[in-house]
Amino acid sequence: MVGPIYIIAIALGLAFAMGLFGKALKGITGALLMLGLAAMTFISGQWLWAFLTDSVTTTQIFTAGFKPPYSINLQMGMEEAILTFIINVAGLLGATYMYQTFSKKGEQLKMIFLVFIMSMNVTVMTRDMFNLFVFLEIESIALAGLVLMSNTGKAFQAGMKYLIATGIISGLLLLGIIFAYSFTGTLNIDDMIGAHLGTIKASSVAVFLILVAFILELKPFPANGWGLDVYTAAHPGIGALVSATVASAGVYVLYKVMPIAGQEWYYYVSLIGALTFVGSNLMGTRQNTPNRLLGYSSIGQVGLLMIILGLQDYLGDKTAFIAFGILISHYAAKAGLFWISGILKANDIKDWAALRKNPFLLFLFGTFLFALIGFPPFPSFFAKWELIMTLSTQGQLVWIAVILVGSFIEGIYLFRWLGYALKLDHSELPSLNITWNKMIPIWVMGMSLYVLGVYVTPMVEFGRYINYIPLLFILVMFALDFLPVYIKNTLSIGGVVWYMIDLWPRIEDDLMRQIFAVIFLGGAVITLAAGYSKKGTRKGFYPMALLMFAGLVGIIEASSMIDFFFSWELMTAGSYFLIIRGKRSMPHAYSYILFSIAGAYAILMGFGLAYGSNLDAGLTALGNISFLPTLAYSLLAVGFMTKTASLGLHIWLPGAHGEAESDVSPMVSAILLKAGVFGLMLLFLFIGTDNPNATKLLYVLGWVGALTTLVGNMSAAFQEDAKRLLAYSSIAQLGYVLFGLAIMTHMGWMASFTYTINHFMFKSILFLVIGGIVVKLGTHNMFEMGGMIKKMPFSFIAVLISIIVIGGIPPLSGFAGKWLFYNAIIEKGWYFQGAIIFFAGIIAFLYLYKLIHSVFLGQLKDNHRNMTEISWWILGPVYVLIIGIMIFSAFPQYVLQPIGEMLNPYFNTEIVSWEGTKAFTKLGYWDGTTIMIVVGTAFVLLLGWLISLSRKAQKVKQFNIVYAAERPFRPETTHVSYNIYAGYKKALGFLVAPGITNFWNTVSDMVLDIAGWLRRIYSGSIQNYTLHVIVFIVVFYLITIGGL
Amino acid sequence: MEYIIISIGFALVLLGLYGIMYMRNLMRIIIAFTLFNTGINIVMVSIGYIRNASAPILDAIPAAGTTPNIVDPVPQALVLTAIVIGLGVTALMLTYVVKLHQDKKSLDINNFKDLKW
Amino acid sequence: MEKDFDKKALTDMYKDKFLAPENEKRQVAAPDGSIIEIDPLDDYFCQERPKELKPRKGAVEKFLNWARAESLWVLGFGTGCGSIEIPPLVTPRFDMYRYGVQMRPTPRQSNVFIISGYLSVKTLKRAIRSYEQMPSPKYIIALGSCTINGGMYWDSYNTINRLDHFMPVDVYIAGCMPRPEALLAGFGKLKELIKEGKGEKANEYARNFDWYKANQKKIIKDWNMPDFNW
Amino acid sequence: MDYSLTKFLWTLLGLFIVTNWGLLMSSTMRRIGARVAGRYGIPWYQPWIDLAKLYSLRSQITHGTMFYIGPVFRLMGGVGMFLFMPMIFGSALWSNYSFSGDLILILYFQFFGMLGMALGAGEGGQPYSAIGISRGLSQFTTIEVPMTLAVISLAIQYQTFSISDIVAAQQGGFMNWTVMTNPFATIAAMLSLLGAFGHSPFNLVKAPNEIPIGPPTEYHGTFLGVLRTNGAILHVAEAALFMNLFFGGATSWFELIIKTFLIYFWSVFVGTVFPRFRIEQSVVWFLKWPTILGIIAIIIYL
Amino acid sequence: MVKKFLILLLVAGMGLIIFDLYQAYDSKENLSTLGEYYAQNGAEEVGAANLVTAVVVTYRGLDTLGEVSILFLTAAILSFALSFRKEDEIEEKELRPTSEILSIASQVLTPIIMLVGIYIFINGHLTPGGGFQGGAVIASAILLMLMAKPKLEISHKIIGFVESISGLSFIIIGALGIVLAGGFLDNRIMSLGTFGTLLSAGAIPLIYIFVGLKVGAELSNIVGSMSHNQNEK
Repeated sequence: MVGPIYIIAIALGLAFAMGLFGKALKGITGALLMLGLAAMTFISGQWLWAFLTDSVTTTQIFTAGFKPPYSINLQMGMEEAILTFIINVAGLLGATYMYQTFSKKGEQLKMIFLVFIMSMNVTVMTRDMFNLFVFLEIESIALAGLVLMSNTGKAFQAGMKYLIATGIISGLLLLGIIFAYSFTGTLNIDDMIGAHLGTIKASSVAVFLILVAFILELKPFPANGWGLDVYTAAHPGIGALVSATVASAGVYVLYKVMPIAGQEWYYYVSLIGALTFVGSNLMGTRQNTPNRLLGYSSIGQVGLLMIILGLQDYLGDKTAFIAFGILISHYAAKAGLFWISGILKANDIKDWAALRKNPFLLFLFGTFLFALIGFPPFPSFFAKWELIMTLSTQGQLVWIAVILVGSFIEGIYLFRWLGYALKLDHSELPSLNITWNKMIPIWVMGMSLYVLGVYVTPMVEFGRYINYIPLLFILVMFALDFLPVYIKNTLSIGGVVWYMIDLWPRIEDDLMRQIFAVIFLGGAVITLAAGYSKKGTRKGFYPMALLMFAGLVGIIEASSMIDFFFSWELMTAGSYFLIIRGKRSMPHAYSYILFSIAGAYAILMGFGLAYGSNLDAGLTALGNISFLPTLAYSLLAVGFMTKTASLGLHIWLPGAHGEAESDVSPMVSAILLKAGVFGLMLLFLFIGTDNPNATKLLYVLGWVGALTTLVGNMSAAFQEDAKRLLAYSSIAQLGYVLFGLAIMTHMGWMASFTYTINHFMFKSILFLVIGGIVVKLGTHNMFEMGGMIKKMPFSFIAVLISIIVIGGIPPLSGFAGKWLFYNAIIEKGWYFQGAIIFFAGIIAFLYLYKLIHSVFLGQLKDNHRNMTEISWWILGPVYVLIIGIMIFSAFPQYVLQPIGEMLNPYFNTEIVSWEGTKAFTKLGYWDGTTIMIVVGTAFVLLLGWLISLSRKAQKVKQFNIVYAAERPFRPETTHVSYNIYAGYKKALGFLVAPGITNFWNTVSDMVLDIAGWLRRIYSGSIQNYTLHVIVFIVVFYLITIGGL
Repeated sequence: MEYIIISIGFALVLLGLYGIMYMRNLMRIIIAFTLFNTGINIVMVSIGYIRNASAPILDAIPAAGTTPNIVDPVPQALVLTAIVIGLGVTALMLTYVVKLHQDKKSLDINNFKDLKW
Repeated sequence: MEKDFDKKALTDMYKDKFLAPENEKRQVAAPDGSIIEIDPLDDYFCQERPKELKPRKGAVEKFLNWARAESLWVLGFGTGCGSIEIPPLVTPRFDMYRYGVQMRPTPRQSNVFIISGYLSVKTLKRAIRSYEQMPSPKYIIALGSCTINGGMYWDSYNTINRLDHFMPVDVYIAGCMPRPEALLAGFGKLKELIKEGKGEKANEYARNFDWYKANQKKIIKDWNMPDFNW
Repeated sequence: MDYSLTKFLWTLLGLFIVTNWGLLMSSTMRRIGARVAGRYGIPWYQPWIDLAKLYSLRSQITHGTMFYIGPVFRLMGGVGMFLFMPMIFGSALWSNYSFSGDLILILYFQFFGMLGMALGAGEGGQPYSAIGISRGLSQFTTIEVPMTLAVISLAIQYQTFSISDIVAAQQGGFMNWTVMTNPFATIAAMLSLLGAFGHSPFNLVKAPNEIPIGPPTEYHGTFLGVLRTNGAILHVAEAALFMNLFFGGATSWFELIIKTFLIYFWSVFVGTVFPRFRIEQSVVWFLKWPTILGIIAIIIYL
Repeated sequence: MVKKFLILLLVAGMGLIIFDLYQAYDSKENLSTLGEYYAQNGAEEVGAANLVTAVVVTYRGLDTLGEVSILFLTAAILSFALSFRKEDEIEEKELRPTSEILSIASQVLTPIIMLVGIYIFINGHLTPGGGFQGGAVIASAILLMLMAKPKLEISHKIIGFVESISGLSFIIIGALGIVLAGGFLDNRIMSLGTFGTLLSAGAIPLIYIFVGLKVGAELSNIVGSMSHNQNEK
């Protein structure tokens, strides 16, 4: 094997040689550079491969033929191999990316670049303190030179700040090193570690100086203005390297020297890391310059890594996996993002909308962002998972909270950015001119994220159970994205059906999972079938829809927490992309994803507590949480409730569902929300009926459910937007479900199941039909519709049946839910919640009537005179569902009886007994079939009677109405719809004052204000940045050694 | 003696830091920076100092087991490197100052606040 | 009853001039971009002519006529000064409910239309519309001398002189103004007529529809409604 | 489950009785109201005449299918309520089809008719109808609050939702009636009843001259006849429901007639005395005193 | 004012840290472990009389390579940074002619200074001094020339050539250490010779020659770039 020392020899030799070739052989230097970097990559890659195949062990490389500590030695171990490899790969790719720039600006740059990459290799490998210092200096001088590449005033300023700051830092480092030397008599890091400097009072200052210098090299908040400026002003190709490689090397160096200080100091490293992670991300929220934003994010990620390094005592042997998972995701994503930024040359993240002109770049951009946040299947996901799980086994809840809060704040700006890129107008932006050498590095980074993600999956406990087959199918769909809709639709439906057939035997014994499988996959088939009504290619829709469904199915299949969470995140990502497809969905998709992430983190923390209690990642661990069980259950419940959009966490839903595309709305409303329900059901089943830790939680959740229905329904009644009305209705319906589950009795659960099934069916129908109508009519506003019953009778019937179900009017199946609820609340004794629930149920009539009246009844508008029925591709699935409703209504026992039997083992409360078609409880009885027969017969008889009485009625037109002896002027002025419940609003409107929306708005404003206020410390002045560094040092000193 | 020297070194470090933080002219900041560096170098050298010992240049190979009475050569070697590094950094800073001056025709640091927040 | 001018020339003269703006044809754009031509009169209104509805035969019709007579629902529409005479009918002093006479707020549910006094041309249009919207069989009670010959407004520029040129009247109650007692007497007369099977003026209106319409259109210059208001 | 023809015929007979009693009751009430005003009022047989006239009108219009079916829904609501309610306690024949559902079914079956009316009136395209319906629905939401509380209180008290069982529990003297054993629930429910019957002060829904008669503005002839028929049935059925729940039910038709009359009279009595509420006032009113009483009715069982 | 106070406060804070350092400092009587090893075995192992040179070139040869790289980097950056600018900024500046004394003295002194520089780096393993010092002296000669003749254009070609060749040689000698001796930059690829003579200490004199040349060239390059840049103002 080629020794790592040749990395130095090759790099420096080539760099020196370049001057020799000089101008005579100008063309060759570019090739030399690439060759050299390739050789360096090869050397480190070779070592990495050897380590991965376990064919070598950690090797020491001695220089000058003497043993350390007398001479400098390098070390090549697994960790060094990985780091040098990624550094060199980044160097190679970066050089490829900047090939034109380099050849334009002369060979000096190439030399500098080679030395730059080499120096990082040495900082990683060296085991000598002073040598480390020297190569750090080389690194920072080379970097200062590379910053000059931009040749702008800003770059000069940034470089100057960087130089001064690093100058001070390295001066202090030097002081530290020399004093450490004076105490230990050695410069070798391993020997210094052995000397336990940190614990000795006298030498602790030296340790302090060394530590603080290496920490400062990582640009901790707030002493990092100089670093940010470099990110902002440097050429993006350089920015990529700074973020990807310098940070990686810096973190590793810190990792290397931390043992010198000893474990007493680790805590402070974590503290600074936390401050940096949260602070940097917080200020990123106010940032609009892409490179600077990336800078904030980079610093934040490094902060996270510092936390991890500081917590390595808790993390134990998992430290490496976690740190590398996060580091590599950060590395690939940041490099890719900076490179994309270089292609776009935009000064505002809003201009990143130009990415849509190149779908591949957009895809990669999304990949990088999701990798940064820690979505599956990227390595950062698994790393974060392990991090949280391990921390919770140690009871480090505060750290978990800090990490999750920081990650969430990072999501705030990353997703705002993604939203801009996906949705903002890009017609006026210049088109992209991309050369292959710029594209290849980005592709390599993007793809490596996926490959690494899959590669590390089995390293996590239970990770091997994660099912990648659906993801493969999605990848295929991505590849086939150019095909027309009908082919892709058929393929998708085929895929879903095939998976259903594949899945069924696995869940044969589990009715609950079967029900949800039918809802998720049956719903998928139905909503996808409606997609046949669309024309064109519908780029990007199918992979994302399938991603969501894959996530949903994954949730059902999951047997372990990681499997569950993996699928949960996939579903979130897929649904986010689906939601944001709507024309005006950007802000709503944004709030959706933020709530989802927050919820996911709550779930993660909950899982962490469960894992911590049992050291078992199986889902069954949820049943036995001994460590802070109430907190765990609350977190999990809140997490799931973000998906069910319960009161307080619901504000994302109306916009997200209301603005989504016509067939996406049912997917996200009728189907996606059930994921939350499924989660809650799982959770509550594990909690069990008599769990003393959850009594209060369940009680609160009951109230939340009840109030959710009330607020949801009342808000729906005051909506003018048809789809938002339905969205609020969803909130309310899910409130019923939550309430029923919180009751934790047999009957409450039966009711919840009934509601779940019903809501799936009728909300699919409503969103499909109303969505189709909205598209056809070209407006969301109900007051602009009207009279559609004559033009779309089949839609009308579908909606009519749906609203009868929602209203719970006998004989249709909605009544079953109401009846079960009455029984359940009397049995449970939650009378007032029950009263609110039923009050809300009656309010439902307000919006139901508003919906059906405003759209279908009333006055037909002029511009809708030529309307025809909505597409049969939509009505077909809708009528399938209507048949479903009818069957469920007429023969509820076939569905409810098995559910009851399934629930029996879980609850020892009063059950619903069946006698043929008749259901009995202790309190009452109900016979769906008989009611259906009686009502049907009576209805037919009465209708016959009326027809016999009035056969000759004259059909008249819309203005043939009595109008106080006048005639209507225009349909618009005659259609009563806008603010139809004005009186009601006057009386009870205060209940739906947008208090919760205002609350969240205030919260977000506050966060942004704090960020805006905080970031003023970065005043741009060189001296201020110096001050920050000194302040940081002094304060850190006062806290640690000064004992403040 | 060595205490005085190391104190001077430390004083220079502090003076340098003060200058870096206080001065508004870039050239002066660089001068302060060199002061800072020099101070550190002095400290480094004095760390290796041993009273009554000679320079680490030997006349003959010392006999096995005996230690010649010399000052510690390691800090001296290190300081050599440190000086060169300081030189490089200073040269680079000066280059930057040249570029900055070309850009804004000024050396006042308050004129270089284009990047902030 | 014939006025001394050429009625055709007059109607032609005003035909275009008084087509109300809202009745002009117009174009609107559908959501899909196509243009829709709107002809308000044809699109918004049913253009069917009224039909003559034959009564049933024999005892059934007799019973039904009795029922109709005993259940007279009056449209609450006061057209002239005589409308002040109607409210007293519901007071204890006159108490028309005793006779099965009730007030209804909407023409759809009314059978009896009391033209209570003079009809200005403007009100005539509304009266015609309301009358036509009432379900048949329906009856008109003309109250006061103005409805007979114009009364004190006989030479007014904008009141009509003879109501039965425009609407078929079942019962006239003369006087200026007749007292509520007279109105009650009028109801009594109407009941008699209905019971005798003579309350078929709605059919008469349908039969002579063209004649009535010609008369109405001659007077009403801004005719902005279909020929028959369903 | 008794689906026999006999049962069907008996039920039909019951329906006939109830209809006629409803008509008679309405004319009686109007006569009472007239007497309060110092008039004679309509003849007692006036409703029948009106119905005969309405069913025999010659011309008729329709605005569309839903306009046509709406009244059928409405009538179905009334008839259904009758069908699912045991009218006479202890009688298998007069218990109608109440074996297919309990109190909850009846409570929710009210909406069936309401929905039909709303839809039919909506298709008329008449703005007054829509306004009337919006008022009706608004008011109805809060009317149901004390009613729901009362029903819950009853369910706690009797531990059953079956109407027959509730009636059975009240047998043996008027001291066993709910009105004596659970007065708060009864009062709450009786206040809610005022709204359900839609007499003054809660009749803004049908404000005759502001929005000509509200929802049924466009209805006439046969349709109106159907609606009026339904009104008769519904009033009796609702009164019978209250009778069953709070006033010991009825063991004979006679008892039923007396009790339903008195219950209905209660609403007429209040209506004659009090002026009309605006809609936002009535909405709030139901959430005040009746609701508080309802809450008390539950609290005493906690 | 507040800022000034803050700065003083911070300097005081730093003073606290440094005071701590000062307190930790103790006058030494004995060599440190490392120093002791070098003092005892350095001469024998490396063969250099000047122990500092032994440490710099051999024991810590990698550092020296780094130093050379730093100078190399600095030179490259300077010539890179100072070479590009907008076209309109380039204008010849009228310079005052240098004084007679300076120009004549420089002609006399330059060769001598060069010679001294070469002496210093050739004898680096025996006497105080070495490659860096010698290189710096050589560069000072160039500086003197530049001061005497501001318009003087230094041939980048030659300097670059010298620089590259010496740098490459340094690397090659270092790499030879791996093949022929104990490791990278091992000086024992050549015989250690007689202690105290010019041709002793293995490859150290060779290395120092290259280092000296390289440093001289680099520093000259730096000085030249700066002067060139100044001329164009």
